[in-house]
Amino acid sequence: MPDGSFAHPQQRQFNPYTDNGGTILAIAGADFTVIAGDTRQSEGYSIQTRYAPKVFRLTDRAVLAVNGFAADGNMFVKKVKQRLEWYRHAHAKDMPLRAIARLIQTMLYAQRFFPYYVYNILGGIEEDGSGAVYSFDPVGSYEREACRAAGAAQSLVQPFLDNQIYFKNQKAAPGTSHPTHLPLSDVLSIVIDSFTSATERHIEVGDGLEIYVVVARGRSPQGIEGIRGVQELSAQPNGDRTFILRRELKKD
Amino acid sequence: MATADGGAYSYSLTVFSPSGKLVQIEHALAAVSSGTTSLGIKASNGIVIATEKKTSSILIDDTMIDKVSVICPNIGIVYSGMGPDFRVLVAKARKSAQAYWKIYGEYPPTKVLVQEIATIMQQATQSGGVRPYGVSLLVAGWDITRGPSLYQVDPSGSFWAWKASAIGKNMVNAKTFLEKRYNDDISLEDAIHTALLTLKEGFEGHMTEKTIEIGVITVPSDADLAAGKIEGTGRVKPTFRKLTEEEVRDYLAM
Amino acid sequence: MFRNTYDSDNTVFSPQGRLHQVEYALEAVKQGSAAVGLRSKTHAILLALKRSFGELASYQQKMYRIDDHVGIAIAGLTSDARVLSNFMRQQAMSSRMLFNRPAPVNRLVGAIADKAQVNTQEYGRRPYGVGLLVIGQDKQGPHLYEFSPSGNSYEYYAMSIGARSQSAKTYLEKHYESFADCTLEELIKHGLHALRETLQQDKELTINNTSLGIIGPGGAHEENVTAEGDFRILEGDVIQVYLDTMTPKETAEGAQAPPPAPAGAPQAGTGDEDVQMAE
Amino acid sequence: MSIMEYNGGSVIAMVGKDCVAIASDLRLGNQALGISSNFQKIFQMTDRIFLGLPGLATDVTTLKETFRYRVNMYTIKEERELEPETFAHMVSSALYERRFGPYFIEPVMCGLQKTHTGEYKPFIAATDLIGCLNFAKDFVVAGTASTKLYGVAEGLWEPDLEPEDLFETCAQTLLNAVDRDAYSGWGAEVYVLTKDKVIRRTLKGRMD
Amino acid sequence: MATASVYSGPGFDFTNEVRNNFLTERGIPLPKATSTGTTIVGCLFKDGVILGADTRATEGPIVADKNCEKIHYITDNIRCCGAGTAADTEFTTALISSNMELHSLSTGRKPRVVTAMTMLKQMLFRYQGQIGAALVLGGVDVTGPQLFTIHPHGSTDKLPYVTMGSGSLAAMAVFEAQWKPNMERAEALDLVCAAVSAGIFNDLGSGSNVDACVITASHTETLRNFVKPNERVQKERSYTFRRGTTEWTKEDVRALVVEEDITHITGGRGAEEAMDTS
Amino acid sequence: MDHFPTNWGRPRNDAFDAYGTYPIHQRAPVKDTFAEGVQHTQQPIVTGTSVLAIQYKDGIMMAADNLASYGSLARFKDVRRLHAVGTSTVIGASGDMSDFQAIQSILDDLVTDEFTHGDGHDLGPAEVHEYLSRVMYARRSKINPLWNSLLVGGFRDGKRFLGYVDLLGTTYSAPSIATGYGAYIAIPLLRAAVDGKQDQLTEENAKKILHECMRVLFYRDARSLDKYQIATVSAAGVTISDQIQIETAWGFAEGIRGYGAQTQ
Repeated sequence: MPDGSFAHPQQRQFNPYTDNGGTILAIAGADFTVIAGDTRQSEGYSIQTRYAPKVFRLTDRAVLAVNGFAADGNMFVKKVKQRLEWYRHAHAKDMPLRAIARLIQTMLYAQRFFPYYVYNILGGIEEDGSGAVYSFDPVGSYEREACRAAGAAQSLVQPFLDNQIYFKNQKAAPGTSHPTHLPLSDVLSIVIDSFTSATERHIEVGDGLEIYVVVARGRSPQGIEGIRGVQELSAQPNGDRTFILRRELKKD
Repeated sequence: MATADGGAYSYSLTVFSPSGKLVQIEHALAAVSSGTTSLGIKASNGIVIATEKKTSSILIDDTMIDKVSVICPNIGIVYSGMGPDFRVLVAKARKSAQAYWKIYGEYPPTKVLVQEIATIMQQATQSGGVRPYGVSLLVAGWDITRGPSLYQVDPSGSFWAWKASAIGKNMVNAKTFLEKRYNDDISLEDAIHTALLTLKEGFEGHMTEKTIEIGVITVPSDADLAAGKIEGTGRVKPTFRKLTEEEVRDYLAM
Repeated sequence: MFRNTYDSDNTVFSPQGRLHQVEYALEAVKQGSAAVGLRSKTHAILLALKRSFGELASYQQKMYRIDDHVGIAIAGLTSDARVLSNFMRQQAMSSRMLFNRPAPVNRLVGAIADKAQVNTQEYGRRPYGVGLLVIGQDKQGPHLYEFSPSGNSYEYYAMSIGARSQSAKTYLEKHYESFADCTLEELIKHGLHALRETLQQDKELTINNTSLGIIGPGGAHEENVTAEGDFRILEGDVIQVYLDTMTPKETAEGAQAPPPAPAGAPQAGTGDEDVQMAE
Repeated sequence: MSIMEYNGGSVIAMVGKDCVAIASDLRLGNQALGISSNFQKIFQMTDRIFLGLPGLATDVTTLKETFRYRVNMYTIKEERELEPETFAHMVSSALYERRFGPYFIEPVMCGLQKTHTGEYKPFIAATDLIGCLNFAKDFVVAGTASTKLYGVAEGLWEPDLEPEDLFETCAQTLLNAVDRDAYSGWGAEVYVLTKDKVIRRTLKGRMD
Repeated sequence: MATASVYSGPGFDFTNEVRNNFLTERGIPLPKATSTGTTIVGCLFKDGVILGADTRATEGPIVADKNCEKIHYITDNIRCCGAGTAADTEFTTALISSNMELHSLSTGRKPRVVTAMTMLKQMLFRYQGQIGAALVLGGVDVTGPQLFTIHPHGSTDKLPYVTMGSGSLAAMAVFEAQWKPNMERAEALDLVCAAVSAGIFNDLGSGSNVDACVITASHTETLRNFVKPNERVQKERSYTFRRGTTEWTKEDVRALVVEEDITHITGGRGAEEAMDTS
Repeated sequence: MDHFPTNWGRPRNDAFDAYGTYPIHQRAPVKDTFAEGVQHTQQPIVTGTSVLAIQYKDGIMMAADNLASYGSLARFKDVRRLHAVGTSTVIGASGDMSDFQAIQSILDDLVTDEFTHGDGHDLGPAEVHEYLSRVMYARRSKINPLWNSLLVGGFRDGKRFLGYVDLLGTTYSAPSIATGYGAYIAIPLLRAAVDGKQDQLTEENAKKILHECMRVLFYRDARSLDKYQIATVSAAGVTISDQIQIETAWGFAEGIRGYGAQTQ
């Protein structure tokens, strides 16, 4: 190698990774998707900052949550955004959600032997107007799901979601059946309670909560505008609408 | 403390006499009987144990002498007989109480502690190379299961629960006196007075706060019980305490 | 076509001190349909005339988005334009990647101008056959630049390139002093008037042959414009409202005869006619 | 691999209104391989004390026997019923005695504690494998699914649940937690202890 | 041993050592015990000493106990805060508390802080740091207020303000910035709270509430959950299930002995006692 | 707790021997496939300790002491760890000082380049921070890190900026940031004094807060010095102060005898 990188084997003990804690989750509704993450960034036992967003808006109908090693996460989001920009240059439209999902897989797997130490959850609205969640492992394996938690408190939150979103282990009342999709207000309650619960029991979760809600074009935002602290991000009220809802979490 | 291992020079001092008696134990009881009188009375709301504290010389600093001893916050003990043997037993009893506390997070009930002491005393009647303890004990304690209870433990290792009992030199008279005076509804205050009166019978010399020791068990009130452990200590309020010299003096004056 | 000894390679000056290859490249620009750019204190706009090669063909693309804050209109070889616009996009994204800042517009133009200059000097290359009008905004406000294959780039209050651009330029030169304080709508109206100058006598501006590129805050007829006033291209129905504001041709300045070649400019090309191979 | 994952298993105990519940899965595994779907981890120590022993199966058996013996000895010697809190201390000190060679068990206890007025007060406790007691007011968990149990229980538990409601909450917490744990599952059982009865139910859950 | 049937011998039992060492050699690490990341502090003031602690116990990154007690009772006039392996702090302080009680019963004197300190350091030194207890020991005795830290290896420190645990640096910063000699009680208590709070909010290993304990020559005041800055907010909704949600296959109901039977046993107790004593 | 730059970037020692079954010297060394063949570890040589920075009403303020240590040796006592980049940005570095000098040189070149454009576009603090993040992340991705934790602060166009970047490329922003030991010792004080009040804090207050923290750090950080500098960036530009001397008091130690039972 001309740069001599093999000539000077070096710094084997340098670990290029760290874990910055935090937790993310996403839940798909019939015509909306909720993507949320806490805002604490920590290393070891220290809180680096109480506000470092982990959830990013990619397009009008796609939101990406990243969790794990923050530097990789930020870099990854930046690169995804640039790939989406090129797509926009080439096609004069935003990349559809399932294409973004495949793009993310490709980008992650490209780094198979020096992976981005990042757990991704992509949420948004599909071309058919349905809510969708895609979850990824650090090297790109992915699947579409109705809900997913990832990050430090994944093991705390995921079984709770199984129970409350998928109605796992619950027998429906006689003569009824469980709904396949929950209304937005229920989903938001479950998301908030998931995070307050995770904050109680996981030391790396806390400080703040950012919840993105993407509502499909032409569908009712189900009263989310009325919720305290909601802010609309979308510029086009007649297109897909994105809202952000912020909440405080415990800071200990 | 191991039993005889069959070695040629290892044998028990406490051996059966041809008539089936363990003479050493009887001798030990004799030693108790020559000791100063101690007594205990169980009242409706507590227990009193008391003893006379006699010194052989006025030159002795009597503040050093403790005949009524705290074993743990809910148990106190008094003896008649040999002081040094008592000290050894107190140390062992205290250790036993602490060992119990370390396992169960609470102090032993009176009966359990009495059993422990009795076991120790019994072992001295059956082990090689030791003599029996030359003391009888009156153990007063309170626990949630049985409430206040008063036990007597003898050198043989046998023990009984009493409503009132006396041991030591003046034991027979004192017991007779107590039998006359005792009734089931006696209050702790009355029991203390009765105890002092009993001791007065056959007391040699003057009864003062220097020559009397008194310990009392006070049955905790419902409020105390409801309060449970004292905040931050992990411990309940003590139920046994020794009366101070001032308190003894006040009782004597009454 | 006229040829001489000094025109086969751009590394050779002609005895008159001219680079014929470069001059030919400038001619290529003139074969493209016209594009007009104008700038006010708040906005920079581009207008371009789209050609169609027949009933069945679609209209060509005349404008490209480079970044949120930069857009271009082209005249000349579309393929060359694509190379340059991709290069500008790369530069713009590299600036965002490295500094998280929008690339300064002048530097983007400077970068392609430098690329173009290389092609006027090095052996084995040919100059780009396309001219660009670049609009953009940064913290200093809106900008309008012209890029030409010669490697020149200048900032303008208003400018036009492409076929018959001289007519538009004449219009612009006449009115440019008023542009600074124009509203977006007024600016567009001037732009449309200027662009109309480049049309052949029998043609009119329609929603099909006109492209409009805007940078700056949303105007009265616009919806869904970002707060930053990002670059957007308007085509089709949405520009009807602007076309409607135009003063009908008869009452306007009146069609001008093709103006004489301005001093210092390369010799006017031969082609009023569109040269199809160019696009 | 942690030795706790060798045989797998999880236990949770919850407080309700004048009642307590304790639940466990029924799996015995050899690492990823399931061996038995009827391996009890909850044992009744007295009428009003239940002990859950998630951890290494050999130690489950050993400790079950040890504590049965010690509870019996206590009852005989002290001639009184062992109270849950006292039992918790007994477990704690027994484990700490092996501080430098621990049993691989994280016990979970629940019971009804007799108050001085003769009423019964719900009691739960858990220790780590060297006997550090944790007296919680809401719920305690242990075993390979402990993090999952913490998460679900923290979400589902509410104060003052009636016995039947406590059964539902406790069962749901356990089932959903062990479904996300490779080393726990294969059936589950729940005990609900009230002042006059013990209800034991075997749950219908996933068997994979 | 007199108590062989119920008690076991004093000290630790190493009988599982061989088995566990075998497992360790096979690459199976020992599981983690509950530890207290912890912020514990102590400081002297005009009339005595104040100890403070947070109330979070952790198992790795999981909060095992949200409101545990880290200020341990040694004697009425001595308390000890513990950080490190939770079981070790719990049992070490209990052992020393027990020994202190024996000691004061046999000496008949009020216990001294240095006695507890010496017992603790000797014990920890004996175990060469393997008992993972980091302690802050404070109290008031005849020699006045005393404050020590004891490290897991048995070394001790004597300072007017001390901190221990993962939040010790955060807490110490507060002390270094604000402590001054001869503070009034209220001022000192505020400072201790601020120090512990610095740990609670800046160190992930510490959290929940502030416990404090004010010890003066005449009185010891325990201020359990003195400040509760981290109470959980109301949940967004209720999660009770419809009865019958969980499917089950088998049910056994065992009625417990009715009250009369229990009183029968207690009733019989007197008779038994009589038998014992007769 | 990683108080020492040497430990930065190494894994958090999660698998600590909870039971302390073995004394440290008997514990098995970490098994690393490459451990035998490659013994060379990059590590910082001459290091600087904490850098502190806070936002205040008119901009940002940053402080760092003047010490560069060689292991435990206080080697250089007049080293400047705050460096102005352009006219509206200042960076402060802890960690390896030679790496920091390399970074200074990179940034100075960058500023020169910007300046020579002469088009009125220059780099503000946010841009410098982003650029540094790219540099640091790129170097970590080559497993050849620049062994520093850097703070970037500045004031431009009416906006404050304060950011952090380290040898892993990890970045974040906050109203108060500290590197090294300061992250443990100074941050609790800074957060209490600054966070949420950054819009009210005057320059004088900000200076006082930093001074107090530098004193506490000098008390508690064994690799620190009682001489430091403060950089202030506001609308007025970048000012880096002269050396400031910290006054200390050790009077409390007078009454202490020994470390245990000693009384005399």
